Amino acid sequence: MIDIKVTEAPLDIPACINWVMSPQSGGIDVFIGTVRDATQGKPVLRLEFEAYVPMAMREMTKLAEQALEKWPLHKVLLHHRTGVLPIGDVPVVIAVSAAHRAAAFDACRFLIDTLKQTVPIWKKEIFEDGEVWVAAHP
Amino acid sequence: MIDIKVTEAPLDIPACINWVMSPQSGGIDVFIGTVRDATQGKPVLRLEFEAYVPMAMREMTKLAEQALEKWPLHKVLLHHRTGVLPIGDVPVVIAVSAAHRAAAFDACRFLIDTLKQTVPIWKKEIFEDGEVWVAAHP
Amino acid sequence: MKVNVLAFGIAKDIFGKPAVAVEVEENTTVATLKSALEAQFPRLKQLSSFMIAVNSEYAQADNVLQARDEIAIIPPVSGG
Amino acid sequence: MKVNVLAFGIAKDIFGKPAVAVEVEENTTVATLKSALEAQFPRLKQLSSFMIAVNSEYAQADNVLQARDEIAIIPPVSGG
Repeated sequence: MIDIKVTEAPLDIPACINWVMSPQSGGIDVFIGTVRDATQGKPVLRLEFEAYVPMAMREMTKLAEQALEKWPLHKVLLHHRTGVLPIGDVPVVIAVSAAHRAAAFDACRFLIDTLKQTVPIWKKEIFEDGEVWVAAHP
Repeated sequence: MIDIKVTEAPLDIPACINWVMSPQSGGIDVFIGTVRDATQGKPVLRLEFEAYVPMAMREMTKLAEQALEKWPLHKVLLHHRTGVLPIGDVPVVIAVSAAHRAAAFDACRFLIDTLKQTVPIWKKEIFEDGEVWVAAHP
Repeated sequence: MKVNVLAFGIAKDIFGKPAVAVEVEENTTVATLKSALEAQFPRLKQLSSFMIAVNSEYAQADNVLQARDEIAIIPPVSGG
Repeated sequence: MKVNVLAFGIAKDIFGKPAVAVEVEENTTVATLKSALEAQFPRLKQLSSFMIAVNSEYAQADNVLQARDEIAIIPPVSGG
């Protein structure tokens, strides 16, 4: 089972965890991305996330399907937030349940690593003295 | 920073996650152990966890310290529950925050793998027709 | 034919708006559209890379565009 | 001297109680205590293994026991 969301609303971490729990599962791995107060030593004021929503939903669904093919998982959840996020806020939650923990860990890591490479969502770092779209330039 | 708990009370997952969050962190990995309804295909009714509490606290603290030495982490939390747990309940929560996700994933996995090998906590599986202390016999 | 190209992230900043209309030949490929966009917006050449999505899927260089396709320019992604 | 050995998990079931008092020589080692326990409770030999903890730390076979130590038998752990 797959649950995908791209939303401007705050992500509900306890609800995400409840959703992936199941009586067949022995282990759940949850990755929570948080807005860090600095990047490469430079203070960050806030982040802004923009998504091409229908395509992001599609790419996230593909990733979840790939994970379900590669590992014996029960449930896979990927939620990503858009809009302006202050330091400490949560842009992404990925949660995976499985009978055994190795599959949950491996799948969760695959999902966040691949999400960052393929899902059409863009992050702008806002500094005291300007702003930068992350990864845009070489 | 380290937070260790061995308790008969239900584990509070949102409180665990809040505790590890910090403005310096970019990634949090959380492992949640849950009581599975079967082991090797045989239905399980419930689990019972017993701990040698002072030693378990000490061993869990050592593990957290080892993780903090091995990886650049911000906060490490290990909570383990004791007593009778029904299917779906949560015996263990491990949460780790770090600036970058690789350290959080690696440390979280090290912590649960090593906890299962060294921390003096014992699990009894209760079946329809009997009960077994896990791993006691070859 | 005219195709409408949606833009996100830095591409929206480069276009100065969330979409541009581009005049292309019938049966234009994705590769030709990319060149046309680079000619019209030279700052696109400074990006690490950019992709074209057609109907919410990453498109290959030799994909042929249809007038009714939803086309988007996808600069390097950075979610998560 | 008499040492009190705390038991947990299957060791508590084998002892039939949460602790047993064992009479040992002065300066007894952990290895000797393990043998004494196995002699008194032969079912311990069927375990995958068991360790002795002294004052809440895993003890080595040649550690010497003191009368005031807190001693525990640690059957194979299975937390998490």
